[in-house]
Amino acid sequence: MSFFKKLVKPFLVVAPYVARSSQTVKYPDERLIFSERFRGRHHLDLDKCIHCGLCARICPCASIVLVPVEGREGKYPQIDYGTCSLCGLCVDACPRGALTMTDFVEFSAYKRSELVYSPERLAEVPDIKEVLPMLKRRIRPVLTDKEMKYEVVEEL
Amino acid sequence: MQARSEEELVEELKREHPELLHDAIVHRSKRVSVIAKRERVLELARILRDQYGFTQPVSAGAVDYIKEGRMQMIYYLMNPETRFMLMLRVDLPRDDPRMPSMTEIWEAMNFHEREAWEMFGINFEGHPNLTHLLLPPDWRGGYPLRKDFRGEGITP
Amino acid sequence: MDVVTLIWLYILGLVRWLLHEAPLQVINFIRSLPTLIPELLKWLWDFIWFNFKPLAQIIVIPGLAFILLFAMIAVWFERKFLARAMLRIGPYYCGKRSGWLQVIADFLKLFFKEFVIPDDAEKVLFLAAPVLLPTIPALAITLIPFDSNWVLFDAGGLSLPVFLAIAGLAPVIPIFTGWAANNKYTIIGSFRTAYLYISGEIPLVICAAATALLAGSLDLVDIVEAQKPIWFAIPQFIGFLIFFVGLILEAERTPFDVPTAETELVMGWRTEFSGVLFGFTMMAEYLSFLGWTLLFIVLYLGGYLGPSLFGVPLYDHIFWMLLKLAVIVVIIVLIRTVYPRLRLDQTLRLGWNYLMPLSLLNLLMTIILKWGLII
Amino acid sequence: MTEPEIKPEVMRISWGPQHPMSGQTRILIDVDGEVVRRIIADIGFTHRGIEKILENRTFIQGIVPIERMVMADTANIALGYVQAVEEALGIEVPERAKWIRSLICEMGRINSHLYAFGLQVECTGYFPAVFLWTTVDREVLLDLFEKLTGARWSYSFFIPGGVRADLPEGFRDEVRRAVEYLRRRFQDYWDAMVENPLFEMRNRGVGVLSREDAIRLGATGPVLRGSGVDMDVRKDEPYAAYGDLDFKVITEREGDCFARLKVRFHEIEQSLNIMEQIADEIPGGPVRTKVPLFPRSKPGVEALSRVETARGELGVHIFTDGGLKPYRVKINSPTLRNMYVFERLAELNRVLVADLPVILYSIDPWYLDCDR
Repeated sequence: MSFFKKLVKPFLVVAPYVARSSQTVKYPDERLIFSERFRGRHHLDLDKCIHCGLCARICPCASIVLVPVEGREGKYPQIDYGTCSLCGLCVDACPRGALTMTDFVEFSAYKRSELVYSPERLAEVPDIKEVLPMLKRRIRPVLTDKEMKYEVVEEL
Repeated sequence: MQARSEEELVEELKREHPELLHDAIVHRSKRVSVIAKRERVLELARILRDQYGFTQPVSAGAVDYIKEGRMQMIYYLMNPETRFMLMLRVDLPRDDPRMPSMTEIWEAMNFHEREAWEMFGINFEGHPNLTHLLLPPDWRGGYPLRKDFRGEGITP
Repeated sequence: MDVVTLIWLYILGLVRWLLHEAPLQVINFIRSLPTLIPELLKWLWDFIWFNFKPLAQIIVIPGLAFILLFAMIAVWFERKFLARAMLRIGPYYCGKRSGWLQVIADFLKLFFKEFVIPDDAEKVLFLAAPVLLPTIPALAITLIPFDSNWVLFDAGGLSLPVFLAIAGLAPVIPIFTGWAANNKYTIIGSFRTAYLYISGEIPLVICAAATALLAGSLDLVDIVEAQKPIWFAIPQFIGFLIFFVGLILEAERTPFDVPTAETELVMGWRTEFSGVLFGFTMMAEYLSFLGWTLLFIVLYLGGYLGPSLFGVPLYDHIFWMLLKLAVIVVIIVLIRTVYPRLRLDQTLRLGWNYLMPLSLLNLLMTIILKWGLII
Repeated sequence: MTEPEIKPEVMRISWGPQHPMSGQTRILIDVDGEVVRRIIADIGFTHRGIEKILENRTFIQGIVPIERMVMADTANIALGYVQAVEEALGIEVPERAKWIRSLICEMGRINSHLYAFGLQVECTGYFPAVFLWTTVDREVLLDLFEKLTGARWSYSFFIPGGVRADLPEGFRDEVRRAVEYLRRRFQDYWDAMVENPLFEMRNRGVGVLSREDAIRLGATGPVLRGSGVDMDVRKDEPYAAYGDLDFKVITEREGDCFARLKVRFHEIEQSLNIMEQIADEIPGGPVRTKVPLFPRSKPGVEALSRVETARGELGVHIFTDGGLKPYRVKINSPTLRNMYVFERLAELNRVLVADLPVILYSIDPWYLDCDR
């Protein structure tokens, strides 16, 4: 009878899954909080930058170009997110730590030229509500013993 | 007769078949390389497979030394019992890179030789179907991995 | 009087009529309108009131509304249930977070999408298939008794063989569509349909014959009435199991959906259908599933008979039929989440080596059960 | 690839890149009814010329393109390249960095094997429960990667000379909890999938590869170990911290699709044990030695590094000419070897049309790795 016992066993294993809560994050309504090392959109600190261009030379995808910024002398990095692969080598290469990475990943734009972020745009980091107007809450994954639960961290 | 250590294997090869190979070197533990003469490479390969137990073909590829005017075809072989890796190298002049195909001895070299043919232009005599492996069938001219490749032959 | 003069006279007469009588008749018609409309309405109301029951049968229960509604609910339920088994949500945004509008959106999209006919396909056969496909199971469903007097098409005491005959037609269409669509995948898919139906159909017919034997009549209503003391699932347990496996095989549900195996044959014989053609074939798949499930309920689970609680038979009503249908659909969808798909040769081996002899054994046992050991 | 001529009695089907289960490659099959007479793998659809790209990238820049070769298992691929660079440039790696490298490689192996499960289950017919479970369980590992390296898939975390950052505090017991969670999850996988009689019927005795054929045709990874050959680079030439980690090399004898699946299954258990060992006994010390951003190489040096990725043994052979960029990088990709084995399987045993995706995904091909 082991064949029939085996035949029935998958039923007993899969059936309880139907009762479990779903593991999906309902993105526009809720958004995950990533770890603090997360490599998202860059943030450029214009004061710390000493225009050495190391970030432009180390970038494997050649997506960093030094451009002048009016009101300040010297050239600052302009990042083209169309080709950038978010590897973070530029953050390591920067001697003064002017380039850091935030946890924004919303890069969608209508034209490729909009993906080229100028140094001024890199300098200020928009608030999450501007980027995601219909955002309701921020959640963080917590691993319980049976499944991956999402606990609400911050209600917007 | 399975040689115990790399040095014995190299000594034995040099003693037994000096006329088949130019040189035999030990790189590090379990890694030996043999530089064979182009005309007699088939015999050496047969000996290596039958007597020395190098029956597992790992891979094959070529290197283009443009300054010295030669190309080197490397066959990576593995002995499943002693776990030795042997690199069978054949030097070919750059002007007529011709070489007997190894597919009768190690059948799996079929793909790698086709790739070496389309990337370097090395002509393997006796290969069952020497056609393009990675490049599109209507690829016209130009061997991409040669050092003097300037991008011609890209289909419009 | 040759033809030309005849035509000429006819035209003259026509012109004279137009000039003289036509305006008169139009005026009379307009003058009589105020009395005509209420009379028309009254006739319509009498028509509906008098034969309300057949109209309800045609349109609602075994008719069009039930078929479409079942197809939609089954699709929605299956997607939600599978999603839950996969720890996700399933259709979510359409229809207030429950996704019930999603199915309607899909059907509308399919019906309004432009369909493509492969250039050297047999146009007539290719377009005929999606029309014929839903008609056969729909035709078969009309024979199912939903209540003691709720049978749409009275086949005069032979409803079981008529049902099996109509349902037996079903495999013919995929075979010629496979050839008509002029695509290598569809040809393989259609051959697979042919193998599958032959191996699946015969055990079902034998088991159905066994139940008819036990009930003593070939009419589905009598079979259901004969199940009043006890449902046929218990005396004929082997037949019950065979018919259940055969049902999944006929309706091409997951362990046996070999002809339309997406992973190997793209969509089997349905590969070339797109747009409304695909919509019809998908609906046809759910209809044949509905048809065979209803027959399974009628033959083995006592059709519209309510369960007899402590010997007191509950009032038999359509509700029991639909309840049993829901339970069976849930079980079959659960089977879909749990089992992979069998290969063609394994399915045929199951059909010929296991289902066939078992169904013959089942027939033998019914004969013994029915007439004792006369022979 | 020009198609070989078609014999009259067979029908040639192009199992093209536009097929729901074929991935980014085209497989031409000569079908006689339901039996597949001949398989011709027409690879090359995702050929990006990574070997040419690497010749124009400096040593540190080369890490990012080579990771794109196998996105499911970027850790092992990057490790192969970085070790070759360290050998060519003569760079030392501190002990703690080796242990962190082994930890990430094992997590990447589990991640890749889970992905392989999902595909192998998916191609035996729409068997949705298990495929989406693997996606959910990979989430656990991806969160660990995100905490440690900052990225979920392409970490580019290995640098010639060590790793880019140390373990965040509290990471080690998170690894222990994840290992606990995954061990319980695999009990469910075993019941729902491997013990499933229908799944076994579809996989047992299908695509059998004998031991001699596996060696002769140059199979590698779980395909080779599924046929009974216990070749594993982590044991033959221990690299990173595998020298002082104890784990078993899993082999099965039958060599059919079911054996390959079980090999991957038990390999995950071994990887989980390794992760636990590393979480308990990782030594202290620096994580990275001082290496200039644009290291210069010595002329005429060559270095071959062999790494056991989830799909098999990867060899990266770097030749240097004293410049800032490697002169030539030869990549011995595991999937190219397995694709040749897949092509010869049609002659070794009886393959039906329905078996084709099952065999193809028991080899766990990654076409980008095979096309380079």
